[in-house]
Formats: sequence, structure tokens, C-alpha cells
Amino acid sequence: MYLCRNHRCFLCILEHVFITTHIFAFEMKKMLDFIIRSNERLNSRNHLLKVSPSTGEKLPPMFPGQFVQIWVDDSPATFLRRPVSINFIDEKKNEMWLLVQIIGEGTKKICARKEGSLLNMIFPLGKSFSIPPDTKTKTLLIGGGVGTAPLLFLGKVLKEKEFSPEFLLGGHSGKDLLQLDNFEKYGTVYCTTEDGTKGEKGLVTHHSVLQKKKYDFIYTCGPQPMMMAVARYAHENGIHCEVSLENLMACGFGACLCCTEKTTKGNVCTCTEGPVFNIKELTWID
Amino acid sequence: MYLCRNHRCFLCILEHVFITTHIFAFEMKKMLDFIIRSNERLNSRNHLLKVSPSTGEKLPPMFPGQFVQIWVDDSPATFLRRPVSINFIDEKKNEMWLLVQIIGEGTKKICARKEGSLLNMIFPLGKSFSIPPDTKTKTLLIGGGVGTAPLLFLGKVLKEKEFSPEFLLGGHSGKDLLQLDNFEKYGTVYCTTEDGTKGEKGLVTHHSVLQKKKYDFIYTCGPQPMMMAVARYAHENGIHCEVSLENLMACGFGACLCCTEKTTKGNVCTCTEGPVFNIKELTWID
Amino acid sequence: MDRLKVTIGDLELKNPVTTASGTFGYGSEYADFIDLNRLGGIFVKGTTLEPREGNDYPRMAETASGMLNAVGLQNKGVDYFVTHIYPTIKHYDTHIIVNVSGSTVEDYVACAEKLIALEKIPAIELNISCPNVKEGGMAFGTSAVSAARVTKAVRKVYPKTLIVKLSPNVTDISEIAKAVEAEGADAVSLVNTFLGMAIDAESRKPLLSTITGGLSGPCIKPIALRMVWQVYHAVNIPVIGMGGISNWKDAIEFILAGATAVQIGTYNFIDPTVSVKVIEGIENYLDRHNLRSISEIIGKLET
Amino acid sequence: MDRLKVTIGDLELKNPVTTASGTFGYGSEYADFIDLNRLGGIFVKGTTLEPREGNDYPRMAETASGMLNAVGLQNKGVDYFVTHIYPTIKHYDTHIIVNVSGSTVEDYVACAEKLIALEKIPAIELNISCPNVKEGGMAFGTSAVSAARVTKAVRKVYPKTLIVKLSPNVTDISEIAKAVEAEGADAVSLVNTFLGMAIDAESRKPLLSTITGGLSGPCIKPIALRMVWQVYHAVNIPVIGMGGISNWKDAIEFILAGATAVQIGTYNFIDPTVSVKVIEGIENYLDRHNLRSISEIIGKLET
Ligand SMILES: Cc1cc2nc3c(=O)[nH]c(=O)nc-3n(C[C@H](O)[C@H](O)[C@H](O)COP(=O)(O)OP(=O)(O)OC[C@H]3O[C@@H](n4cnc5c(N)ncnc54)[C@H](O)[C@@H]3O)c2cc1C
Ligand SMILES: Cc1cc2nc3c(=O)[nH]c(=O)nc-3n(C[C@H](O)[C@H](O)[C@H](O)COP(=O)(O)OP(=O)(O)OC[C@H]3O[C@@H](n4cnc5c(N)ncnc54)[C@H](O)[C@@H]3O)c2cc1C
Ligand SMILES: Cc1cc2nc3c(=O)[nH]c(=O)nc-3n(C[C@H](O)[C@H](O)[C@H](O)COP(=O)(O)O)c2cc1C
Ligand SMILES: Cc1cc2nc3c(=O)[nH]c(=O)nc-3n(C[C@H](O)[C@H](O)[C@H](O)COP(=O)(O)O)c2cc1C
Ligand code: FES
Ligand code: FES
Repeated sequence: MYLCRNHRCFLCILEHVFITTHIFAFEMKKMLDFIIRSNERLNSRNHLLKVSPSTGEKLPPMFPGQFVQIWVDDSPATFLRRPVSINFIDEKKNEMWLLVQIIGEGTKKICARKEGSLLNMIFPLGKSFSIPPDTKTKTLLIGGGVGTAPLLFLGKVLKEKEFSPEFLLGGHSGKDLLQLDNFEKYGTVYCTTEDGTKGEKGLVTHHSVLQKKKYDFIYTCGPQPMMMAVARYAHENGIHCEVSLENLMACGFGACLCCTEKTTKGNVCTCTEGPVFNIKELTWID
Repeated sequence: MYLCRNHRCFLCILEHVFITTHIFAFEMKKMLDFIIRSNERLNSRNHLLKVSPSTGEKLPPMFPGQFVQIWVDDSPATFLRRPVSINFIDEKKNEMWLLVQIIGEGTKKICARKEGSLLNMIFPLGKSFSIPPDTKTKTLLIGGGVGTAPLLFLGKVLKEKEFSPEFLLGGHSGKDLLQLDNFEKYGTVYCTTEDGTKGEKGLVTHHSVLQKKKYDFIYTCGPQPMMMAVARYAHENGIHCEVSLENLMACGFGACLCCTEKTTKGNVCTCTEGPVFNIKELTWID
Repeated sequence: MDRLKVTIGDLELKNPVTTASGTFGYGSEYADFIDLNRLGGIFVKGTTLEPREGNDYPRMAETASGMLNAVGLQNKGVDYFVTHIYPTIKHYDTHIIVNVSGSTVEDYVACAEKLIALEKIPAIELNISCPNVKEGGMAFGTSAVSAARVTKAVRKVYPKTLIVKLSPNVTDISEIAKAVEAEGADAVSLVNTFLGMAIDAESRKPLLSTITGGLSGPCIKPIALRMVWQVYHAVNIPVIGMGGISNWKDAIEFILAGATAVQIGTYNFIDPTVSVKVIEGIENYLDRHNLRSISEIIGKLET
Repeated sequence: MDRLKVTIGDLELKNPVTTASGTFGYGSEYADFIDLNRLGGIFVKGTTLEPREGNDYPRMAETASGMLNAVGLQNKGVDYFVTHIYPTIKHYDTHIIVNVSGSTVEDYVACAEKLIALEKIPAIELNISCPNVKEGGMAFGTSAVSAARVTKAVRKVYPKTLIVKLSPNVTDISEIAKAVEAEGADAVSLVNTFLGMAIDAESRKPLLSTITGGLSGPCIKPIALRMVWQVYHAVNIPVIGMGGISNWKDAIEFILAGATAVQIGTYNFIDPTVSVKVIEGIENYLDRHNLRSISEIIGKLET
């Protein structure tokens, strides 16, 4: 039994944790201009943007796994907003962090934005990772590439809630492993790289820690093949596993029905029912 | 008899100045990235941009009345390039000046460009104002609003060729009269403003100098009603008059046939046969 | 506020700004962003007799100033709408119009019948123009004969305001408009999406699971505007215009071309507050132009 | 370089990249920017039997990711072309194809006949799809019967490669394509512009002197691509694809959809060097994908 996935659900807050289907009390979604406080180039393809509301208002409660929709208003090649995970919330500075990888025009333009410029965002969107009820639950957060983005925030929240999260981060090469210092603040970090330049050589699912330790909860985000491999591992070992999907989105808030994922309940919207899914809900594993 | 309008025509250079229809030897048109050396806000709606080729190459010969086509690549609302006159050429610094008035999205984006950023341009385009053969010819350059842009360059060239150009510049209010210091380097400047805050109160065509002096050549650029009034004045007084049109353009180099103006020769392209026209070629005056 | 009022059949809209079917869910998706009661109306999701799972993912591709969708009318069916959704939305102080789709004429009729009794549903919009379903859908909207046939059948059973939504994928949209007018449609709405396609050059595969999909967004506005203008001059019933509206200027253009009301679709995804901004922009336009009522400019393009 | 070679009727193009009629003048307008001899072909300006002044200014309106034009086939007539223009362009080492337009079938025939003798004009493109002229033009292209009629008449007199340019303003473009194929067209090219419209909300006037005009540019690409794919599967003659191509990726997409060659139109205005960039991009694509020849991927969309 664990808390419902919407950490703001008043029923959960009242500790009616055994109620599994109930009305969630969502924080309102907003459209707001953020000001870019800093834009740091982490490596050739990844930037870390720290943003806060240009109005000065306090950030509403947000939860790991949730995302924002960014308007790229300075490019003729981007019509739709671009979804980006919430990488971290710095409550003290009232800042949200976004870890963005340059893929195409949209992310290129976002990463090119200078400190002080504005970013219009719709947020917070989607459902978050779930937090186990028992702080002794052994949690492992497995990330690949820029898929580590939501896991930093999740690690922070788990740590604050007195869990002892561990991290298993994979990349092609050492320089692809981002924010390691930050992750280390919240728990042990294991690494794999395909070229062996950092941590164990190989893919995350081959890391020795998966043989040595037994985890109760695995959270994962990264390239689809990686998440599928992780899901298979978790499934075979009877581990609760949540994945964060990156389906193509038009709206991000349930209006267009474009971001659907096939689940045991049929086609559901990734942007409202996800992006985080329990692998049991998905049709990945037969 | 005066030099043909393409100051680079080798026939003219050979001083076969009496040949009126002959092959013009044009400078090649180019597409090039320019770097913005400075972007100065002259007033709430006008910016002066000084640009030079990002390649470091020397600017080719360009002539007053010619224009450039600017690619606004950072706006979803601008598909076509935006035509802007050559305001001035600073040979020593290898800089071209552009005087841009904010009208819509395109000019707004151009004016928002920071020093050091790039501007892709096609240039030089169109035919220039003609230079009278005799330096004693009395020339008056009449500009309204941002229509003064090509006249500064023309004034400079006339002065260099030992003419004594005079300027008559009009605006709504004193602060709309741009680059007065620059104009004054090349000749006497008369002003009119509609609110009387600078120079004579009223429209350019009502300025007293037009009663007092007799000019041989009038060049004009500005709002269409102003140019038409000037053309009428010139026509009535038998003065040679050239106007610079601002017809809507798609290409700017003669390929689309969208920028046509009705002339005595039928529909002709403003971008290649103009933007400068002798009023006798136009159908403005019956 | 009365100066924004417009009439479509028996339907009085408090203003001409409505939201397009399939882009606005059941309204609630936008409740965080705007006051839904300010809208002239909400055209809710395409509804069919039976539940539909819609097409496979991927269902969306971004294009220049627009997008392709291949949702394929995913919905839980009209019965679910009546029992579960209607009760949650019927309290809105705006008109809710159900967009009805089907594979056969009988489907349309059966679906329409189930909506008659719903007090707060004053109108339906017959979607004879969905390019994303195998049978029916657009097929009905691309011939005057079949468009007339489905309109006639539904008109027979449906006593409230009947709007027929036309497909732009035709040689002569006026002809179709006239055909549905003749069969008793109270209004026509146009345009639905244009049949389009997107390909990934690297993988050599279509970007949509269905290969083709429906194009919407600002890219289609010039064509949609032309069609509204043509249809306005061809029929005597009101025209509801849409296709790429993203601001008040676009809305005014459609109204000048002949639209009594407009629908805003895709742009809600980019700016979920756009509909309210458009209402405010229109009010402001009336002020600036000293117009007493929006109806003074419907179809008043000066040509 | 042979791997870029494609064949249209009797015409061998050194590469599939050509430029679209009405957007590339007679080529010389671009000579400062690119080496014209690198092009697969140049489709020159719409040419008519008699000189035409074209429509009144304004003839152009910018739209989202595109533009409307209402040039209206301004040209000095086929005789002027033959005597004055042809001599200045015949030395190009690329194929020059004349786009022929008319108000009557007889016009088309007479115009085509005058071009037969020009040695360096190996083909004509029948423009039965111009939306900007009052009579003829698009009217021929929106019905299979009239499209067939004009094709048949020209085919009778014109022995060289005959390309028919189709209008996208139709319900079923495949039907028209099949009709002109049946009458002996050697190839079809598509699409011409979409009939569209733009309005200035403030002045309440149309932005074009002709009210409606032809929409082109990246905005139309998804629809054009779909049509090329449909026509490719409907006919056995080569398809020349166009509509919004602005880079090599777009060109590859059209080729995968079934185009043997492509035409680049409006984007030449934005980047006059785009055609050469597309050629280079295609070469590079063949390298990266280990393809020996472009013909290996024509129509090879994996569905
Ligand atoms: C819920 C969610 C959270 C995300 N979080 C992050 C994040 O924290 N950091 C980050 O860098 N990215 C994140 N992404 C991915 C990010 O949204 C895409 O990389 C971005 O939209 C690409 O836009 P673009 O304009 O740069 O590339 P485009 O030009 O749009 O695309 C370039 C290529 O990438 C493909 N592509 C684009 N988006 C996706 C996608 N979502 N899935 C698969 N292929 C795609 C396109 O088909 C195209 O081939 C997230 C996506 C989702 C749905
Ligand atoms: C040869 C030539 C030289 C020019 N030189 C200069 C110059 O030196 N400095 C300068 O500031 N501007 C100059 N212009 C005008 C300039 O090109 C336009 O102001 C600009 O293209 C507007 O673009 P935008 O995106 O800002 O406005 P848009 O959003 O394109 O237009 C805003 C409004 O202005 C109208 N509009 C736009 N362009 C024109 C036009 N050319 N004529 C009439 N109405 C128009 C539109 O219809 C629209 O209603 C010149 C134009 C030409 C043709
Ligand atoms: C994702 C999506 C789903 C749609 N679903 C429907 C639908 O169910 N029924 C319908 O009649 N139109 C549907 N449409 C079409 C829109 O209602 C509208 O006609 C079209 O998008 C053009 O308007 P726009 O450019 O403002 O979006 C859909 C459009 C989109 C983008
Ligand atoms: C300004 C302009 C003029 C055109 N003139 C002609 C023409 O004379 N004959 C013709 O068949 N097509 C003409 N077209 C259509 C183009 O050849 C092409 O079919 C269309 O623009 C779509 O391609 P694009 O999107 O790449 O421009 C013209 C297009 C434009 C923009
Ligand atoms: S992205 Fe629109 S419903 Fe999910
Ligand atoms: S702008 Fe294209 S011909 Fe003049």
C-alpha cells in the first residue's frame, strides 16, 4: 500500500492511504512567463536552465515526474510547445531547473536563450512518480542520457522524505553523465558508460549492483530501449517499477489525445495519466 | 543628359554618357551574413543598425536608392524577407547602415537584434537614384518619416561628387526627424513637423523654401501621399523628380513579379526597375 | 455585452467565439486557464455511437505553422457521454454542442437521437469531414449527395439546431454547403482538417500510424478563409468559420469573410487562454471602429 | 554524378531538383547566386499565346509559413519568348521547360506548337491549375473531363515530353491524374497553388487586388506530399512533386512519396541558393544511406 500518485491529494494527506481510486486534488495548471536566471552549458548537447516566475510569485507545489510545456516563440520551425521534465526545484531561490538536450530546432532555441530572457511555460503537468509508504523501501533510480532529468528531483524528494535512494546512471561516455555532484547529495550513485570512461562498461541493466542488491522500487527514465530493458528486469524480479515516457505531445494537458500510450485500460493520454506509468499498466511485457 | 542610373555601367564609365539604352554592368547580387556592429535606438520606433560582412570581405560598390532583403529567421510570423534601404555606407569601417522603423513583427525582430548577432541579407538590390551630369544642378532631397533612410546615402554621394544637395525632411513631431546631424554634413537641412515642434509647421510640400528657391532635381522617399504631393509639385514646376517606392515584395530580385507598379511601359517590377522611378514613368499624374 | 451576441439557428451565443471539436476536450481541460463561461460555446469532442479506441500512436506530427493529427475519434461513445460526462459539464453557463460522427447514416441518426433529451445540449454538429477514420467520416463530406443524405436523415429525427461541419478536401465546397442547406441544416461550420501527410526522411516511414492525417493550424487559414467567403455567398444559413485562428485579427477576418461565429481549434494547444483573448480583442475592435454590434460586420468584406 | 539521374518521358535530368514555374523567372534572376547548370531543370515562367499584363497590384500577401500570389501570368507572350528570351537562355547546360497556360484549349495548342521547334526546349508543362486568371487556368484542372480535353488536344500536336501540372483544389487528384495519363501525358507535376485569401481586418479589405490568390510555401507541404503519394499510386507515368520544399529533407520526403523529380518554388525567394543546397543534401543522403542511385528510393515509403 502506498500513497496515491498525486502528493497533493487531500485524501492521502488525511492518510486514507488505503483508498486507491479517489478524486485527486490537483494543483491548478498555469501559463506563466519565467525569467531565465542562468543557462549553463553542461556539455556539447546539454544545458541546465534555472528559471523563476517573472511575476515574482511563489512556485506552486510540484512533484517529481511532472513536466512543463515551453513555448519556443523565436523559431519559425516550432509551432507546438516542447515538453521538458522538472529537473529540480530550489524552494529557497524559488527556482525551477530544466535540463535540456539539444535534439532539433526547439531544444536548440531553448538552449540558446540568454540569462534574463523570458520563457513562457504551462505547468505543472502530468502525474508524478509515486512515493512508497514505507521509508525503508529500497529505491533505485535508473536514468539514461537526459532521462536522468526528472530523477534528480525525485532523489531529492525521496531523501527529504527519509528514504535512501540510490542512483544508477548510464551514458555513452563519461561526459554524458550529468549532474553527478547533485545526485550524490541524495544517495549512492552507480554509473555505466558504453565506452567505459566512467563507472562500469556497458549498459545500465548490466551493472553489477543489480546482481548484488535487491531493490523494492525502481524508477526509470531514458531512451525507450533502456526503459524496456529495465522494465523487463524489474518484472522478472518482481520489483515495483515506474517508467517516465516521452511520447510526442501537442497540448500536454489532455485536450488533443495525441500522446496516447496503449495500456491495460486501452489508450490513455501520457500527458495526464502519465508521463509516469507503473509498468504493469503498460503493454510492454506480455 | 545625365549618367545612366547604374553607376557601374561600363559604358558610362567610358563616358559614353549619351547612350541612353544600353546594357548595364551590374554588380553581382549576393547572399551574405552580416554581423551587427551596433544597434542604436533613435526613438521609440526607429533603430539604426550598423552592419558589416561577417566574412570580413569588403563591401561591393553600392548606390543610393538600392536596398537589401533581410531574413528574419527568429520569428514564426515572418516567412518572407524584409526589404530595407541602404541608409549609408561607411567605406572606412566597411559598414552598411540600416535605418529601421518598427512596423510589425519583422521590423520588431530586426530592431531587437543585439550587437554581435548575425543578419542574413541579399544585396545590393534595385536601381539607384540618378546623379545629374552637371554638379551645378540644384538638388533637393525630400524625405518623410523613415523615408529619409536612402536620402542620407544619396546626400553623401552627391556631396562627394561635388553637388550641393539640400534636404527637406518632414515628420509628425521633432523627435521623428532622424539623423539630422548626419544630414547637415552634406548640405542645408530644412524641416517641417505637423505639430510644429521643429522647423516649419505643416507638411513638407508647404515648406517656404519651395516657394523661395528653384530646384532642378528633386528626390523623394516617404509615405505614398507625401511622395504623390511632391511629385505633383515637381511636375507642375517642371522639375526632374525621382521617387523611391516601397511596394510589397516577396523576392526582391525580379523573380516573383509581385512588386509591380503600373508605369508608362506597363507593369514593371519595383525591385528591379525601381525602387527609384522618375515620376514621368509612373501613372501617378495624368 | 449584447453587442457580441450572434444567432445560429435557434441558438443565441453570447459572443461569436467558440472552441473547436477535438481540440478542447469537454472544456474541463481548460478550466484552470480560463473562465469557460465567457465562451460563446464549446464544441465538444467527436462523439460516436459506440466507444472508439482511436488510432495507434503516433497520432501527431508537427508541420510548418500547423500539425497533423490522426486521433481517429477516440471517445467513450454517446452513452458514456450522456451518463458520465454530461452531468459534469451541464452547469457551464455557455452552450455545449456535441460533435457527432459515424460510419453509417444510421450511426449518425442513432447518436443524434440520444442527444435530443439533453436539456443543456441545444445543438449538434454533424462531423461529415473527419479524415482520420476508415469508413464514413470524410467520405460523407466529399460528395454533395452523401452529405445531403446524412443531413436529411438526422434532420428528420433531430429537432434542435443542426450544424453540419464541412470538409475542405473538395473541389467545390459551396456545392456541398448548398446541398446540406437544402436538407434543412440550420448552419454549416467549416473547415475541418485538410488531408495531409508527413514522412521521416531518415527512417523512410510515415510519421503517423495511419500514414495520412488531418492538417490544422495557422498554415490552413488562407484556404479556410477563402472557403468561408465562398460558402457565405452560396447559402442563406449562418456560417461558422474556423481554420488556423490564433488571435482576434484572424477571428475578425473570418467574420468579415462571412462567419457568424468562429471556432478556435489547434491554437488552444499553444495558448490555452487564446479564446478569451480573442473575445477581448473583438470587443476592443468594435470600440475602435465604433461598431454597435458584431453583426454589423458579418460578411462585410469590402471588395 | 550519374546516381542522381532521373528520367521523365524522353527527358533525362541530371538530378531530380528543378525549379518551379513563376518562381524562378527565366533562370537569369538567380545567376548571381548559383550555377544554373547544376540544376536538373528549370521550369520557366507561365507563358501564354498573347502577352499578359497580369493582375493589379497588390499581388502578394504573406501568410503563416507561406504566401499568396495573384500575379496572373504576367508575361510577354510566347512569340516574345521565342524571339527574345529563348536565345539568351538556350546555352544553359540544364533542361528548360516552358510552362504553358491558356484561356481556351486552342490557346494551349497554339502556344505549344510555337515551342516545338525550339531545340533546347525538350518539354512543356501544361498549367491547367493557375488559380489567378479569370478564364481557363484552374478551371481546366478541376475536372477530369476538361483536363483530359486539353491534354488530348496538346498531345496531338506536341511530340516532345508533355507534363501536365495538376491543381490541388480538387476532391480527388488521382482521378484527374489518371485522366491526363489516359490522354498521353508523359508525366504529371503537382501541386500548383491552393486557392486562398487574405484580409486586412482594419481596412476590411482583401489584401490582394483579385480577392483570392494562390497559396504556396512550407504551409502546403503536408497536403502536397499526400497528393503526390496518392497520385504515385494511381498512375504509371512519373510524378514531379512540389509544394513547400525548403530543404533536402523535404525533397527526399517527396521522392519517398513517389516523386521522380521535385520542383522548388517559393523558397527560392527566401534563399536563392536553396536548389543547390537541396542537390548537395540529396547526394549526402545517398552517401549516408549507401544508396547507389536516387531511383532506389522513389516511392519507397515504408508503410
Ligand atoms: C514528458 C516529457 C518530458 C521530457 N523531458 C525532457 C527533458 O527533461 N529534457 C529534454 O531534453 N527533453 C525532454 N523531453 C523530450 C523533448 O520534449 C524533445 O527532445 C523535444 O520536444 C524535441 O524538440 P526539438 O524541437 O528540439 O526537436 P524536433 O525537431 O521536434 O525533433 C527532432 C527529432 O527528434 C524526434 N523527437 C522529438 N521529440 C521526441 C520525443 N519526445 N520522443 C521521440 N522522438 C522525438 C523528432 O521526431 C525528430 O525526428 C521530454 C519529453 C516528454 C514528452
Ligand atoms: C525598397 C524598400 C525599401 C525600404 N526601406 C526601408 C527602410 O529603409 N527602413 C524601414 O524601416 N522600412 C523600409 N521599407 C519598408 C519595410 O520593408 C516594411 O516596413 C517591412 O517590410 C514591414 O515588415 P514587418 O514585418 O515589420 O511588418 P508586417 O507585419 O509585414 O506589416 C505590418 C503592416 O504594415 C504593412 N506593410 C508592410 N510592409 C509594407 C510596405 N512595404 N508598404 C506598405 N505597407 C506595408 C502591412 O501590410 C501590415 O499591415 C522598405 C520597403 C521597400 C520595399
Ligand atoms: C487533435 C485534433 C482533433 C480533432 N478532432 C475533431 C473531431 O473529433 N471532430 C471534428 O469535427 N473535428 C475535429 N478536429 C478538427 C477541428 O475541430 C478543426 O476543424 C480544425 O482543427 C481546424 O481548425 P484549427 O486550425 O483552428 O485547429 C480536430 C482537430 C485536431 C487538431
Ligand atoms: C509568385 C508565384 C508565381 C507562380 N506562377 C506560376 C506559373 O506561372 N505557372 C505555374 O504553373 N505555377 C506557378 N506558380 C506555382 C508554383 O510553380 C508552384 O506550383 C507552387 O508555388 C507550389 O510550390 P512551392 O510551395 O514550392 O512554391 C507560381 C507560384 C508563385 C509563388
Ligand atoms: S498531449 Fe494533448 S492529450 Fe496529451
Ligand atoms: S519582389 Fe519579386 S519581382 Fe520584385
